[in-house]
Amino acid sequence: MIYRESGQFKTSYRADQAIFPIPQDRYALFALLAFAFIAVPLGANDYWLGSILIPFLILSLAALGLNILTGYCGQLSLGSAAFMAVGAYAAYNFQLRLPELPLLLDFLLAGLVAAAVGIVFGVPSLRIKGFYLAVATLAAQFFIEWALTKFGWFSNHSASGVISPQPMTILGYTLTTQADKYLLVLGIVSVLALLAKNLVRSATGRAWMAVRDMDVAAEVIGIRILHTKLLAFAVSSFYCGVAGALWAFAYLGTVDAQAFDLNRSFQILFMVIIGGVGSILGSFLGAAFIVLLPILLNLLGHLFGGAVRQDVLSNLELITFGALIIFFLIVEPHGLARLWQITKEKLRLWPFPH
Amino acid sequence: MELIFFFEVLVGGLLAGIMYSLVALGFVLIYKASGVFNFAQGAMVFFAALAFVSFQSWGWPFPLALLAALATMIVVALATERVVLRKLVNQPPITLFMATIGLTFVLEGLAQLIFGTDVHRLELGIPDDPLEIQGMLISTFDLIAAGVAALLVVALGVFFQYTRVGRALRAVADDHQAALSIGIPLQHIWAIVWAVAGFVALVAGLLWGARLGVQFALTLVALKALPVLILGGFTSVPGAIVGGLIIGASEKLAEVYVGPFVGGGIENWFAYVLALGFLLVRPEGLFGERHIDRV
Amino acid sequence: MTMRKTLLAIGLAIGLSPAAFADGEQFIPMTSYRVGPYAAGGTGVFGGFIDYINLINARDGGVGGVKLTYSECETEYKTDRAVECYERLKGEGPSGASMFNFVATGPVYALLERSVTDKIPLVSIGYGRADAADGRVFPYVFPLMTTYWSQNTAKIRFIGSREGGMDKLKGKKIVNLYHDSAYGKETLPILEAQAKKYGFSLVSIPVPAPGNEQQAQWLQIRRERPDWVILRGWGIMNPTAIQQAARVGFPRDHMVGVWWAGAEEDVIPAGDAAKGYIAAGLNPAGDQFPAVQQIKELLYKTGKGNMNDPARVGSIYYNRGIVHGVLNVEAIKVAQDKFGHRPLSGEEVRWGLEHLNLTHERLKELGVDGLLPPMKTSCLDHEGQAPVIFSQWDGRKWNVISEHVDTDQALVRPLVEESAAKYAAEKGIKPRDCSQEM
Amino acid sequence: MTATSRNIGSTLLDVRNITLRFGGVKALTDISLAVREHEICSIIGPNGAGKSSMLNVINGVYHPQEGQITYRGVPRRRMKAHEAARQGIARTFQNIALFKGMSVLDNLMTGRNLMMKTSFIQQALRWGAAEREELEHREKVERIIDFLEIQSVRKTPVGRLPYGLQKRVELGRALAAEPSLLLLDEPMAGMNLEEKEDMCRFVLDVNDEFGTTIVLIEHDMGVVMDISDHVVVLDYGKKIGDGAPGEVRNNPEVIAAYLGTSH
Repeated sequence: MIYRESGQFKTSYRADQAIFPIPQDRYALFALLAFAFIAVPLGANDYWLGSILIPFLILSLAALGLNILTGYCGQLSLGSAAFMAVGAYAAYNFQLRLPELPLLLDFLLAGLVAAAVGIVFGVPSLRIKGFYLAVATLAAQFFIEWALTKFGWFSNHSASGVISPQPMTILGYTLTTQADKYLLVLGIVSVLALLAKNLVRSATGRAWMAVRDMDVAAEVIGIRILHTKLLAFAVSSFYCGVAGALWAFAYLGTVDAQAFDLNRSFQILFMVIIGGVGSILGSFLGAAFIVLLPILLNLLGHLFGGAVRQDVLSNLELITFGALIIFFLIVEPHGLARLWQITKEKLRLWPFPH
Repeated sequence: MELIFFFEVLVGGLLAGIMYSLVALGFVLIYKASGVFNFAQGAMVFFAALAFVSFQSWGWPFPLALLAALATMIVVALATERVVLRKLVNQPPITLFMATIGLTFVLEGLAQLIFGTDVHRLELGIPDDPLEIQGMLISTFDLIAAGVAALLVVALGVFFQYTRVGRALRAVADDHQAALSIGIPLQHIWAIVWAVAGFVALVAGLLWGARLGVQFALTLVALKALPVLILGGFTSVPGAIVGGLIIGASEKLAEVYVGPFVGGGIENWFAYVLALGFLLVRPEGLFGERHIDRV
Repeated sequence: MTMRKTLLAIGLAIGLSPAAFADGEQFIPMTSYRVGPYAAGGTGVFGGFIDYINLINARDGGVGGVKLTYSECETEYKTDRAVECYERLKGEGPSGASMFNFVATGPVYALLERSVTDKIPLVSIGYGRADAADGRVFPYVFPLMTTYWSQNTAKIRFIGSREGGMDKLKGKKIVNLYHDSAYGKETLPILEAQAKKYGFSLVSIPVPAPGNEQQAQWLQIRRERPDWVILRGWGIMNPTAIQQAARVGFPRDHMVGVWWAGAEEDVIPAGDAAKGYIAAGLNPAGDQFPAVQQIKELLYKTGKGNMNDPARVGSIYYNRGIVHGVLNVEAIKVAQDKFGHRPLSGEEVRWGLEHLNLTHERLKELGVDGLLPPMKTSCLDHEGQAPVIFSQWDGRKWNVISEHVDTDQALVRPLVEESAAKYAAEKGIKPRDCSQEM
Repeated sequence: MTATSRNIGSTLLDVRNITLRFGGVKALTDISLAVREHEICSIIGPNGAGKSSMLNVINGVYHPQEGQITYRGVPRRRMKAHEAARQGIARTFQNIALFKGMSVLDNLMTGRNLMMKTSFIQQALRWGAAEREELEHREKVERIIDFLEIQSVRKTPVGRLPYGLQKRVELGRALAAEPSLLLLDEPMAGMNLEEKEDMCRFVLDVNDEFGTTIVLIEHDMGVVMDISDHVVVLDYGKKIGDGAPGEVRNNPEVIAAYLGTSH
């Protein structure tokens, strides 16, 4: 089918405001969802599900969270991993101390706890901007990491500081296989992505972008800056918190505070920048890029196995990873999502570009 | 006795703070001239120190190794300007920031690829015997390091104040447009300032390397410099120094006097929280200029 | 199922398919880390490990006629990368992965449950979960030789012997300077129990990660005037601690480090300040052991050695790699004796790990007597109760300064069992009955 | 055109003895002025006279050290800009302050944000009320789009529009808020004659059709004299003239101020 919107006229604002106004996009999304929900769990092996797709989806969710804060609301943060940690430990403690709560409610509450912590660390954003704010969010990163390690209560006094949640049970059904866990993660991520998409194209999202683009003008047309920024911190931290809970429950099964260190925060920020600042799709593209690239490089490296020393290979992988990031920033500073958009625009005109 | 202990901690903290300032200086230089928050500064410190000790381990005499390390850092600076920065002119600051994180990976990988993963001892010939003054133990090494840092600041001051290039740099820092209009090629300026930052990284690398040994963890000293930066302001050389002193002294005092009540190990985040609290009162930092939104 | 084919095709396209292994080979995955902050340790341990595997192939033609193969996967010391490597490598080789050696604690925790499902043992020599020594609850985890808990008791015994007897510890003061992380805090309960038992006073002082600033901590130590300092350090924290000790004039020969603080890499950066510093270890340094000599002869002379820097052969980390090699290979051999000389599954190798019996005679045969101490594992005990040795740095090399010091299992074992039982209860695991096992 | 056709009412905004300082610099000194409902009031004066500062004081961006502002008969103390917006004061800026990353439509929709009542949770779910509200406001915004004749660029990111159109969109954003007092900071600056005529027409239509009170800053004397009911002249932060266009034109102090500058 040719990707074309000519001949499609929208007769109502409702149709024009639909989430994907172009039918082809809609069909493509349905097809993708059908593929992801039905074909993948049937066809993919544990390796793909358990060590590629699940972490990819969870990190997409975290990137989505950071994208709300940084991409839509313009507040640079280097503390996303800390909010993931809050979510992971909160979910663990809800499950441990209130076992009667259903699992999904644990996740929801974990997200809310992360959101509350996010609001606290978001307060300085009213006065502090740009890189000053970015460095200030490191306070959250280091403080939360410290507190979770320091106070044994958070990890139920485990000697090693590692928390390991109970198996996940939903309505009496225990999720054991990788496919089960994948479906849970995919379900949660799909719903939250849809909500995020709705949010950013509503009044809330417009307020965030207004604050990002020109905060003085935003205030002059009646937007309360602090309220708007704090809401962005809260929603962003909620997403990161749920992602952290999934990381502990659905991906690794155990986790300690060091799993959410500064490097994780940087990793998530990379996803946002490489994927596309201010783009829901970009969060997923960026996560795919950052999760898959090192593995791909490692596999490519194996083609040279034997010919080149392993430590040389490992270092070359790291260098290539860094160089590719720079390369993409130079080629398309607006990220993979913009590349995708440009491709689509070209496709619309194809095969008659003029 | 208690008072002496207090002063011991205080002086130790001040001297440690100077070491933070040394790393912060590299950030300030680059930020001032090009508006880039160069996260790769830590990797540059590591790279410079590793290059130096590796040259030494190849049997090169001290001055030659030093010059070669400096030359290496200048090559790194020029290559960065040519391959990365020039291609990213006029991009938003966050893009440049991310590019410098990419650069961090490249530098870390290159360093271990070229010079290997071994850890090294770096001997500068500075004595490390404790000095006892009025019952206080003070590290000779830290005193000398502080002296070197002071010299470096003076040298940079002279460079900025009295050389043609230095004046050009200051012009760029004040106003890119204006600097361009009086005919200073921005690319040269960037290359020079990155080279100067490379030099500062080398000095920091040597002193920190002598303190900790030359190993990968040297890249982490950058994290100690960040709270100094927000406290002192990203664009102020004196801010970096005074910020370093304040952060160094207060984090050590906090660790000793507040730490025991909350289980200790608070140094890391305390510096950030302190800087954050300070910013809430004075968002432009210690020496930054107050910014008035014009609409 | 076309889907499966598609994925397989994608897998093939990016080189994911299992490499072609001839039948009759035993596959050992190498989840190494050769970049980043821990690269110095990673290159050493995995270098020694791989050299030993290659030695077995070159000298003996493999184990029982079965050639050993391996494949490396870079983990960067990150848990998620390690999990990916695990999933990628677990099915390789004609009989799957024999066992995993991550040389990192995070992956051991993360893969506890998967390894049971997949029936692949996790070997953690000197790191990982201490309570996994209870093989009834953790059938697939092997914290061989000494766990952190066991090693810590040997440290106190060593200090006691230096003081002239355990009764002399009464009234002494010991500072535990620890890395402020889960790893660092792990031995606190054990130390407190011993402080009570022997009557010494214990002051625990945390160092925030990464540990490159310790002025405040050492000024506190100077004020405390302890008799001994235990350094539970990690990475850059170790040389920094040793140098700071020198600055405040604390005698280095009264500092005892954990084995993560007892390699050349931990003392060289500190220079002369490290002279006299003592560290616990699983193995001594040195290349005088016959197996290491053979590696030099058979591998390095022909350019097949794995170490980039041959001078590091015989270093602490390198020899730890040999220890990994010896225990892995020996487990395969023991299992072959039971199941036959063919490539074995992880489940079969697990039996071998549970029936290790390394006596002095056996170690001599292997050419590694003295490189690792005698030890014996069982269904109940997955640790093997190896004693600990203590080495002192003389400014150029590590010298062994103690006999083998036994660990205090009377103290540790009940704690292990208590913790394991708690885990079993949490996870609903029914512990095996070891009397039913053979 | 004269003001007689319109129904000029009582005082809407009363500014009394305002003084504004930045550090030691006085931007405004003891200024008083009154704006009546439905009128078009122009503030003129040389560069740096304090005109923009005056607007910033009126809508709460700057807080004067002295003086009193009464709006709709209610005296106000220190007020935030978003509170001013809530009371029906909207404005445009001298240097266009549009949200550059957003489309024209979204910019205008943002102008209506403060009238949107659904919570962010409803918006995330986009159920019932939230969607209805979005559609209602969309219709209102479309009317403004029609009014300003910018239908063709509806979905274009504003950053890509030419200058003149951007000014128009900014007016649209202010109108979207359905203000009772509209502050325009040099709406015609930098425009060619044709664009100026269009903009004049829009300003007069707004005043006429919606009855919006307008305070504007403008340099073009022709335009000012043509459309204003009332002109205030500032110089060096002081008021030097106030009255109907004809009076002001003949005020000797005003003439001196204007001749004394390079204008």
